[in-house]
Amino acid sequence: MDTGVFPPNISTTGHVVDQLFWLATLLTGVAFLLIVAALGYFLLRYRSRPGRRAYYTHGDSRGAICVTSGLALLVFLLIDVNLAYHDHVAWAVVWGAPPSAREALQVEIMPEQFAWNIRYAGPDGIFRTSDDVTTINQLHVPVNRPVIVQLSSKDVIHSFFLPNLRIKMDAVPGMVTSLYFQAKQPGTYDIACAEHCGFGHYRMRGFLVVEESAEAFNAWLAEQTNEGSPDLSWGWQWAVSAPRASGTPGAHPPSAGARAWSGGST
Amino acid sequence: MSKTLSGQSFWRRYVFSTNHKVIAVQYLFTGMLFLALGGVMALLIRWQLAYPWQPIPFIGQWLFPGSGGAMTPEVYPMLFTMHGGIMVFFAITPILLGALGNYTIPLEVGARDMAFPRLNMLSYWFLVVGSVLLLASFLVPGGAAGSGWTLYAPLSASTEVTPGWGQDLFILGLALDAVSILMGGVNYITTIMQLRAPGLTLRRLPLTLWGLFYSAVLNTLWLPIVASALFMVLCDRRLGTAFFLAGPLAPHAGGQVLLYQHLFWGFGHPEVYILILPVWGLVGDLLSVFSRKPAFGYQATVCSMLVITVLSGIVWGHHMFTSGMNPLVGKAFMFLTITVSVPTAIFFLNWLGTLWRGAIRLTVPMLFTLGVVFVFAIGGLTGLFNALQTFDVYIHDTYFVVGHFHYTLAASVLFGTFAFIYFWFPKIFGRHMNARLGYWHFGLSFVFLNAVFSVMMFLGLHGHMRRIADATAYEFLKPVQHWNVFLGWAALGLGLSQLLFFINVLYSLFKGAPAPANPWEAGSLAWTVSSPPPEHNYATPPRVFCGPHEYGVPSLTNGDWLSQADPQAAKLARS
Amino acid sequence: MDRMINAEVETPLIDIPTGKFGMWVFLISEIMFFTGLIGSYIVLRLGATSWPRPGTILNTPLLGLNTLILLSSSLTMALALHAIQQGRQAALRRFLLLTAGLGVAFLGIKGFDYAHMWHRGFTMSASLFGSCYYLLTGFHALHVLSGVILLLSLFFAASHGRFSAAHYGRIEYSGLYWHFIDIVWVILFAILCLV
Amino acid sequence: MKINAHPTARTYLAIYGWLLGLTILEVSVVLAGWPQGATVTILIATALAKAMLIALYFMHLKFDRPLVWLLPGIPVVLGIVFVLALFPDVVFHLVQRM
Repeated sequence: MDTGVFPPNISTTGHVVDQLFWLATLLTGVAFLLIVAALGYFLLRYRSRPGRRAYYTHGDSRGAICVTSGLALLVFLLIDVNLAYHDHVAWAVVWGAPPSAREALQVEIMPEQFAWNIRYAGPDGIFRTSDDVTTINQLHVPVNRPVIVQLSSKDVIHSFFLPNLRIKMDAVPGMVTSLYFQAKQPGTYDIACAEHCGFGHYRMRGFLVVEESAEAFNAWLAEQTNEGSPDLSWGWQWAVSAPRASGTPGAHPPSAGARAWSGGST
Repeated sequence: MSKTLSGQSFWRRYVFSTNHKVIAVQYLFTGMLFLALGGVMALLIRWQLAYPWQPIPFIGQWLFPGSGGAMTPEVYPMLFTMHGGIMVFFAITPILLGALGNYTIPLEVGARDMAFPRLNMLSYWFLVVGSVLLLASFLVPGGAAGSGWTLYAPLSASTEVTPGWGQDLFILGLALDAVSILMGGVNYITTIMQLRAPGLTLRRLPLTLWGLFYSAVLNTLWLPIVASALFMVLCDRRLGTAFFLAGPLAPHAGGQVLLYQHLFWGFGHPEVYILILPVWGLVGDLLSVFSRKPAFGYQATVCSMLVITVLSGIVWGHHMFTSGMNPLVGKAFMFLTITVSVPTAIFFLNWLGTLWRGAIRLTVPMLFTLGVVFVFAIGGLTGLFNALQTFDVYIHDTYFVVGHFHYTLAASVLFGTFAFIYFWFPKIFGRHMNARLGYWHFGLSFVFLNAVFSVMMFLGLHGHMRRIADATAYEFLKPVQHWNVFLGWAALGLGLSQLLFFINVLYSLFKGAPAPANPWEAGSLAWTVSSPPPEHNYATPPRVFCGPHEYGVPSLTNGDWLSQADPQAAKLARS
Repeated sequence: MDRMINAEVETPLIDIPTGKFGMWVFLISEIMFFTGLIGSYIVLRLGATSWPRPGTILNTPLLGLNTLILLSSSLTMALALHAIQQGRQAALRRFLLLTAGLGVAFLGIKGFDYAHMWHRGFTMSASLFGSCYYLLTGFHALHVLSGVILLLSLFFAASHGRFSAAHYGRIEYSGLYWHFIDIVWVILFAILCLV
Repeated sequence: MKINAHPTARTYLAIYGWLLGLTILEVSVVLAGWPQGATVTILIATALAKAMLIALYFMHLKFDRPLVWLLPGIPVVLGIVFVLALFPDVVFHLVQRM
């Protein structure tokens, strides 16, 4: 249901995040209303009137302790364990089932101060070959096809944020992080930088264009001239191996501690 | 001011004084000055977000002559960095830890002064030097620090991306402030643990002092961790090292960017509990005083504070769910963070228990205390949203997080600060604050505050990123830009309503009605001496016979409360 | 000195003099400060792919000698306290001066070691090992310097007869600080300079 | 203030002797060039032993009330836990992977 609270969701797993929000709102909302109701009632009922004396209790009687710890346990079970379980389930849906390298579109994104350098493997499907396609701020993906994005950064920490897909991942220099998504609705959406990266942080806007079909995507890919410098070799091979059965992370760690930015344009 | 100080020179008595009461007042006024400064910065930030790049009325020409009175992209990051740094370290910490701690601890404990008076004086002057460095960073070429008050690593640690000396001065200012807080921490822990008056066992300690004690413990443990991180950032900037630099920016290999975030947030999360613990203690005490009823579940509250003090040190990972930290580690941090809601629930139950069947007096400090209970209910519960790993991936670094921590910091801690000032002002200055102004101040602040921060959370749900200077460039934010305008005016309302408070303080300093020794009929030791108290508080160390919250004692005929120093309390009181 | 502020107090949970309690709380923050530094060094080192063997760069025998000097200064500090507890003023002054002297010797050797290695190219910005080495030993040296100044102030106070067999609190608490610096060097020496 | 038992000068000298011995052992093990694994364990063991000796005897922890151990104990334990918590990210590079 689109309640206008969130931007329109075009991700196949985005609804899970929204539902988690509404569950949390329900649980914390009930707790909040109970607190406010008790607060309001006590303020009205027990106002200081002449001749009225408060009930003398230190709240450490056996009954008081039972009530307090009982309610606290209730809060723990009803809210904490409940939310933790549903978050665990939601995590497995959103992050736990990465697509296989064969069917997914692989994209490398290397943000630098105030622009997104985006790199496709090109028709041969292998990175750092002459047919790679690099664009700036233009991420085109075919609809209904999983996309794996690998992130690193040339200078400071940026954060690759796709609000309509309910997903975000920091691009950290010297480290390769990754995320994946699948768009289910064509259209043009925003890419934003969510981590403060300098005075131009507010204008690091990119465009996520979900093409109607694979052919439209391939057509767009073919006509792309290499806007970014093709020799912008980002010096790291595709680090994500085929997903493990259990989906636990732990692909082999990236190559040598510090990237050898062979040929990187610094 | 304390008229009874013995015949020392003006400088020894008011400026370089080792008397904890004078130091507390110095902290109070310094903190209030920076509170105002941080508030003005907040208004500038809101103006920029409401009307991007348009000239600022009134002070625009003076602030930004170069750009015709409008803000420039370079200045905006400086504003939110200084707003965060000033509010956390130079406004709230001096008032809550400096003024509340310095003034109440010796008085409530029954001591003549702090354990180490000279160290106490030194701690104030380290704060002043630190704040001078901080303000100097505005005047340095290249401007003030611009990497956020969290100073994330490559941006803050490399002079290629953050040139100029503003960043270094900001870090040095924070380091000096850290030394000042540590000196205060040593004093608070030693005074509370070692100098309690005879009879004042730990079970009879006022809750405010428990809050200050745990806050000082957390400060002593975790502040040095961020101090080491700050020094490493300084080395990265000026000595060519690369502890936190990686990728093309790094002069040599081996630096770890995530290490800085771990070190910072290892301190960062305990820091927010450092600020809220004194407020919890104060709320516990004031609810009891104004409900004329003993605090409900005193020991449960103290144990919950201990549990939270321990838990606060092992949950920092929830700040780093999207930072590339390992998701399995993230899950562990998520569950630890969620369990913090259990001791917090116990707090709320004990607060409500204190109000239950009490005889509630709605004085101004009581209103602010109830305000804390209300806004901390929202602040605390929205914390659960940020703890959920999957949902935090969406709302991390958006205005939802900003709304959450402003509800807990800029609302709960701010109302706690006002409750402290309205409650203790008669004791400190010997004059009452004007109640009418106080009621107006509470009413307006409460309305505007909830308007500002709840709308912030709504913006965050819509994906509005934090720390951006101009949101109109984004398509998905166009439908919510009008909320930014609303926020701007609500923030202006909040800012103007604080004028009532500053006027009230200045007016009451000189023209407030003279206050008796115990204006609120409170039970703790501090209220047994005159207001303002004599220079060395107690001629002979007082003896304590009962807990601080002996109100509504049934067997009493005249009056309904027993002071801690009242000998007959030994028989009548129960705690 | 300890309880002059309050003649009578409730017996504290940890019943030690106020000054000693205050010094221990200060040492807590120092322990956490060096945890931040040494912890970062450990984690950076184990996370790095290659790390030079310290033996090849550092002058191990010289550092060993420096460790002996600092250990000796701990002994003389303990003997200084022992002397004043028995009321021997002259012995106190002698041992305090000896401890301060050994501290200065330690700093002298450290300075010579720094200059020598800096000249040989092992600077703070050369490699991560260099950065960590100078950061950790540099902050430790600052603490030794502050300890020496503290000892000299004690020496002047002692020569003015401030201390006696019943009144030696500041000596004991300064001793705690000095021994703490020694422990930090013992740990640094093992995990930074040798392993 | 109860005057607690003080160690005699002879104990201090004995402890000093131990400290010297352990230091010489450390340096000789390193100079002799033993394998990395062995040297690391020996060095860490001797370093901890020396630290405990200094803390127990020179800092009077052995002669004070047991509760005083709480003061240095808390930060040491907390520090170890904090450093270990840094391992997954900074040492093992178990970084955010699908």
